[in-house]
Amino acid sequence: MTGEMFLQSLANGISLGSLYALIAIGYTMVYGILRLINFAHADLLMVAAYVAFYGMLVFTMPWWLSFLLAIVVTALLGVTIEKVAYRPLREAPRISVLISAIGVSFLLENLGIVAIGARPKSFPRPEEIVWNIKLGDISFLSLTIIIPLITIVLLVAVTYMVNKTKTGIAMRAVSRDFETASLMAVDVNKVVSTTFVVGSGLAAVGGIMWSLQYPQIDPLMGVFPGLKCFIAAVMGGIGSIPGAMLGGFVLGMGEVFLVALLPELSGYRDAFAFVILIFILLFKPTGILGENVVEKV
Amino acid sequence: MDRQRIKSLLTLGLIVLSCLVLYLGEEYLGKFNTRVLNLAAIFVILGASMNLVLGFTGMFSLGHAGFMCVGAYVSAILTMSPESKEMIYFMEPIISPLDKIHWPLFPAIITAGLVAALFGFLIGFPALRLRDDYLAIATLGFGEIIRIVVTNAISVTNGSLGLKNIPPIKSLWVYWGFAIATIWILKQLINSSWGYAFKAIRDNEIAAEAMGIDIFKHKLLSFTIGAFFAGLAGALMGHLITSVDPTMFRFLFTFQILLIIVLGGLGSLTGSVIAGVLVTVMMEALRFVEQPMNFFGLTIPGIPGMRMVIFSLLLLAVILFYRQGLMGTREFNWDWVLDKLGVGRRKEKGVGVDG
Amino acid sequence: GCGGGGAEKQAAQQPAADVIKIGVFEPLTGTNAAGGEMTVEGIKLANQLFPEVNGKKVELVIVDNKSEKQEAANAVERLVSKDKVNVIIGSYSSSLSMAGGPIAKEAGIPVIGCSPTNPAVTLGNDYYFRVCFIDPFQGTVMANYAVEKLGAKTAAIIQDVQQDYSVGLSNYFEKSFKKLTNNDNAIVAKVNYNSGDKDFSSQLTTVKAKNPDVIFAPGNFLECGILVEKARELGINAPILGGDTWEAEEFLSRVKNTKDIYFSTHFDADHPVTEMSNKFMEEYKKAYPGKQVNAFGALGFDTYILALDAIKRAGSADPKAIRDALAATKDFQGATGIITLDANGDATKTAIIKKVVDGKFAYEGKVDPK
Amino acid sequence: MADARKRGSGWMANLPSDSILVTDNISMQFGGLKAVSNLQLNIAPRQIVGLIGPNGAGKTTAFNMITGVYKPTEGRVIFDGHDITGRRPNQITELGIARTFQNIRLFASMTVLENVLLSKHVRLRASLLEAVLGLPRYTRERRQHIEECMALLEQVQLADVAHEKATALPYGKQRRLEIARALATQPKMILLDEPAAGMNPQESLELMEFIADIRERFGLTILMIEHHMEVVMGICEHIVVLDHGETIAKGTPSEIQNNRQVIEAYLGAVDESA
Amino acid sequence: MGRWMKVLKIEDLHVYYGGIHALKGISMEVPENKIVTLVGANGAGKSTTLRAVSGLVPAAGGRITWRGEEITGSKTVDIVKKGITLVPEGRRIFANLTVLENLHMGAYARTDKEEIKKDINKIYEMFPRLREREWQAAGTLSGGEQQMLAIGRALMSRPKLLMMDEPSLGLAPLLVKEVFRIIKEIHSQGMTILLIEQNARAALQVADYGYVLETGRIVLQGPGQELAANAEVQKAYLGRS
Ligand SMILES: Nc1ncnc2c1ncn2[C@@H]1O[C@H](COP(=O)(O)OP(=O)(O)OP(=O)(O)O)[C@@H](O)[C@H]1O
Ligand SMILES: Nc1ncnc2c1ncn2[C@@H]1O[C@H](COP(=O)(O)OP(=O)(O)OP(=O)(O)O)[C@@H](O)[C@H]1O
Ligand SMILES: [Mg+2]
Ligand SMILES: [Mg+2]
Repeated sequence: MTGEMFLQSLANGISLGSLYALIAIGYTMVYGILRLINFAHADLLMVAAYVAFYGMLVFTMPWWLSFLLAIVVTALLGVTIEKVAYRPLREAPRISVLISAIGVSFLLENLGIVAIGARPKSFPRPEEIVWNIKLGDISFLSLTIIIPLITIVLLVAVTYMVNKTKTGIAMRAVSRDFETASLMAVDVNKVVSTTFVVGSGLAAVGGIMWSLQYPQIDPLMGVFPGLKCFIAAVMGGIGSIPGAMLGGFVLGMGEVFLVALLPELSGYRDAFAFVILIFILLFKPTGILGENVVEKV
Repeated sequence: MDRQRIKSLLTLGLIVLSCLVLYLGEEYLGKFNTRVLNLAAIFVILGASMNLVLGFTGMFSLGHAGFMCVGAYVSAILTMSPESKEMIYFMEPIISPLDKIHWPLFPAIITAGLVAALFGFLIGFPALRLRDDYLAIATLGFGEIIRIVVTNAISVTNGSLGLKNIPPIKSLWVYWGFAIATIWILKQLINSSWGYAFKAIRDNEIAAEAMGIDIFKHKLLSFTIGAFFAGLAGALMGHLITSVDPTMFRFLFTFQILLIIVLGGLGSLTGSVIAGVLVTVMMEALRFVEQPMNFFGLTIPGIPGMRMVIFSLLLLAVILFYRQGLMGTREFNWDWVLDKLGVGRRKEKGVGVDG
Repeated sequence: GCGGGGAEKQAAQQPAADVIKIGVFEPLTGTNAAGGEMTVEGIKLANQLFPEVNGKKVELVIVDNKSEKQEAANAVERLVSKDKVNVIIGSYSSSLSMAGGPIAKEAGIPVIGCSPTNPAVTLGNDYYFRVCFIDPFQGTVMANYAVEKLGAKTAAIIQDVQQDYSVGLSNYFEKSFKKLTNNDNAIVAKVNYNSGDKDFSSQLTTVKAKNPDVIFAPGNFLECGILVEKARELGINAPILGGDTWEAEEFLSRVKNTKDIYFSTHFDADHPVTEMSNKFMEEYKKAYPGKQVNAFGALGFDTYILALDAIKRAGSADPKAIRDALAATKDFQGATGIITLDANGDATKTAIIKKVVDGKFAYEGKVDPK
Repeated sequence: MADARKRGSGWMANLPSDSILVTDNISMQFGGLKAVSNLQLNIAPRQIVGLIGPNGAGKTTAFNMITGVYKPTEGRVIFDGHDITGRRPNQITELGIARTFQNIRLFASMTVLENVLLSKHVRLRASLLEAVLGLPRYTRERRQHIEECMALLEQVQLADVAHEKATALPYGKQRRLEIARALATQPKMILLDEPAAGMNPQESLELMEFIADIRERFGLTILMIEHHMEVVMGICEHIVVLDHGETIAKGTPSEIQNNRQVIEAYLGAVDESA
Repeated sequence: MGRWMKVLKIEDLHVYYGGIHALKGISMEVPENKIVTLVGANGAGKSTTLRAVSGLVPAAGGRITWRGEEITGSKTVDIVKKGITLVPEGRRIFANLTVLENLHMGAYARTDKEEIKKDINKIYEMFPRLREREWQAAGTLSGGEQQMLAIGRALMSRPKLLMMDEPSLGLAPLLVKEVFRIIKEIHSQGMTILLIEQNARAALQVADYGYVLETGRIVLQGPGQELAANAEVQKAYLGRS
């Protein structure tokens, strides 16, 4: 591998990895609080992308305004989903909630197909934020720098919120025991809603960044990043926010370098994601930074 | 007449009745309905076997589609005629000795199950050390890995081109025969000492281990049996559709099975049977919403995708209002029927020894 | 049962003599929904233009196969045994077509495929026909073009391993290219991706390092649009070649500022192969304003008019007669070219090579079948 | 218990051989915390031994090391002549140590009888195939196990609720069921973790009688953790006191009650209610 | 008990768990600044009564009033904010939070940062073991340590009525005494306490008033000392015949 190819791959890896990380943080956050694999998270990416798309093209809003609108709409949708589909199932077995999440996911995807059609649309790239950067023989999009920056800023913000603020501590308390949390005068519904606002907002940012990076959007566009980022979140230890970040980078870098080093194996790229995941889990059964919750006997 | 006797007679009656229904179905149902029912039988097998792993043993495993994939390919490759293989593998010829093998259907289907079970065993070995969501994602991963390997191993599986001309099976007898046998075996298993061990592991792993149960061995057993029946169902699916390719066995397929067992009730075989049939039939029955409709001369054009929208809404409604699924953990049994009918009973609640 | 009895009776009661039913099974939901949607647009357009044959009304029965094989099989079974259609059209994705094929064959109902290019679809099934050319032909055409017109000595292949279409095309391209260049090492790189992938940077980085004269990247317009765009971003300037699936608005919007993009396709508006090409173009723009004409729509259109033509030629709505008429199709004037169906039921027709120029698809040349 | 007869060679030779359970200086380290250090227990067959100490002293941790839930970071556990250090809990159970849990762990979906019956699973000789096919050997064995378990439930006075859901029982009965379930594994020794927790004094008294009774009836060795002094002092023949993982005293109940260190760390000044 | 101001009043309270009729018409009163205890066998409905007051289980019938204001059907959060705090059965500490964070959760409704700090220090003085474990995840504490934390956490809300469900469960004798000492101490600082204890003898000793529950009904009530001397009570709950 030449040095130039290595650098190019590095740039590729950073841009993919930080995107994975960004979306994985949202997953992990909701999981951390509700112990719920929020399948609808993937579809929130799609909703955000479409809102931003229509904002820019149909309502000819400036890009930043439609991005903002997308984040708000997605956050509201996320809260609504929680209210309608997850809240009534708080006492139910976890798997029922999971099925409910899958149901919401199916619903959003198929509503998308019915309402806007399955044909993909081309997502506009505002020139102010997306341009090509060339450094010698290496070339990459400005997004390769912007996305990691956004990811890190959000990571720090979310980590601070969860660990240092009162709401954050309440979130973690609620994650284990709704009833006792309510005995501490915590309004559980409000805390859960806040979690979904933040988680869905993160999904929206992820969806927009994803659409800028891969500017083609369709109703099923969330499925693929949804799975990959979930893998990333698990790899890092689901529930752990720095873990999600780490998982995203490991996965993104890993995928890029696998193909770069062993092009014959490029067809196995998705399998590879699972192979490293399984490999990591065998040594750390709760992911790289996952808390090792041993049940005290 | 004592109750045991009545129950045996009723069971016998039910068997005769099912045979009669199958016979009549075969004669009068028509091809389309038969096909849907055959598909339902496959989903019943899938649901029941996944329920064993997930509902009864409490292992959150999502690798079912992968095991189906193994089963479907094994049975297809074993039963396709050598001429067909030569024709289908036009990019890279199939490797020897698979090119000459030409087995009859029945042993091939069983072998498919066994090979899938072997995969289950090999995958379970490392994976079952994990728990909950971690187990789920790892098994899902193994399932996907199987599928991706099948996609890339062109000289064995023909890759993404898939296989066709798989010998067809059309008869209700075969599919429902396998389904009924599966249910019977799983019911026997679940009511046996082993079944209780599975449930104990689900309820409280630490206590089960303290009662002398080898957790790992039992989990592996349950997982392997689940894989066996998934393989069987995969093989049957191949013979129903007569062509297979890797895209059939995406992980989304596993979610469809998951949906069936949760709808039916985790930990209820009866529930899996009911939901398996219901979901399959409903998917077809719901098609009318995509056809153009005529309301008093007002024609509403068919909206593609509407069926899935309604399906998702129904699914959500069931989960939100019947959170335990249709059956909860209850099972169909004659005692219940007899109680309803007011036939007197002695106090003889059966445990383990099946009545 | 599933309440089928009633519906079946209804179907039987209908005055079958007055209408001819054409069944359509296409993926309208699930992973292949986009392709199915475009195809159905073409079919519906043709039905609006030609609503009658032999003095009878033609009724379309469109069913969704959800991009799943078992659903596709159910869908075809439903069309033949419940809706009692006279002829079937479908389906996008060879895999789905193969799930339906045997059922139609057994019921004796002919099927015409729009875009399933896998040779196995029609192999051994004398009731399956198609209006598209098959992978071997297209792959060979593009290899010829690369060597003869572009003067390529080396090539790289980027294929979607999950797509039979992509794998098949690549395979035939590779064979022809090696033969034409007389060099067993002419393919300097062959890398894979999976349907749904959106990140191709690592594959392209690998290809770039090998510096091939051309890149052959058959696959869905969805992935390929991003792939081509990314390639140019990475500074890969070699010509990139693809197949007929590229003729889509979405693809064009991605690559419109790039040069040296070539692909084989079925027709071109400026060089109409047939009268029908023009008509299709005009009508399509009228019916679907704002949408760009695409190959799938055109192929869907052609399957319908070919079906009608066969019914006319057969002089009856009897499926067997239609099948025989289809098998005898010769020099049929479709929107996508002049179609002759060979012994396998596959179309032999002229391929057109197009190129992206100034943000538009432009005619580059044509290749006649040998 | 210091009577060390030579048996074989190596380190095991130095251990007292009339003990059924020996923990040879076991320690357990959790990160920076040494929860148990150098615990030496030598328990003679049919003895009732109490393990007491302040909360967090490491009692439950000691149980967990003996029953294989944790592997001691140092030391060995010898049971009935077998070195069981680091074996899986189920293997240890098969060798004859059964236990109950500080926080009750019943099988929630099962009835009382099924809970007990489960302990017989490992004793089953019939194969899985025989069970699925319902062949005679399996049904015979199974029937026999049911009879044994019913007899056991009879003895622990739970027969009348045999077909109730285990978790629907009142607390006291659930505790007794946990003991019955442990007994069904046919143990030589049983470890009870706070069996009287959550019982009122009257119920504790009944429990004491029950424990003394099962010792006689099944010839058991009993090691128990308990904070109710009336129970501990009432039935234990020997008591070991832990504090901060260290063994601070060993002896008979009266010795322990008067041990200054124990009073300071655990009992508090003379308690009129004890 | 007429001369005291009754802060908590329960009248004819009924509670169902699905089909199980757990409380069958309970009426009782808790006067200000007093310790009231509930005694009864396992499953009598003691915990259910406290849970109903906290709004964790809905009352199917009857009224609960707090300082003359009806709180039946109010949300738990609002009840807690009024100053009624429950130390739940089985400790229920937040296993994934540190000891310190658990204490902060107790003060969730409070905003007086300085006072909170002081209160935390007070708790640490009461239970020095907690200070040692300040940064440990609460889930790995021993049973007794968790109980201390649960009591400490409840005190952090500065409740007006503290309801404790078996606070001495699983504690070492020294700590049991300690708990009762603390109960007396916080009582002497003016807190009203409603206490459930299996250790009926100790409970009745500290209590001003007691109620005896049997299968969802109150069968006996009276001043603590009086009940402790009652022969029936002695036979059934105190282990003396
Ligand atoms: N898995 C673990 N990880 C970390 N620390 C642990 C773990 N298990 C126990 N500990 C610690 O070890 C010490 C001893 O705990 P243990 O449960 O053995 O106490 P105990 O003597 O049973 O107390 P109690 O009477 O309160 O039940 C405690 O300080 C506890 O916090
Ligand atoms: N969540 C529940 N679901 C069903 N029944 C319940 C539930 N909680 C309690 N019960 C039942 O309600 C009755 C009263 O229970 P409660 O917990 O109030 O008793 P208690 O007096 O606190 O007993 P203990 O001393 O065991 O704590 C019991 O019969 C119990 O089985
Ligand atoms: Mg303990
Ligand atoms: Mg209670």
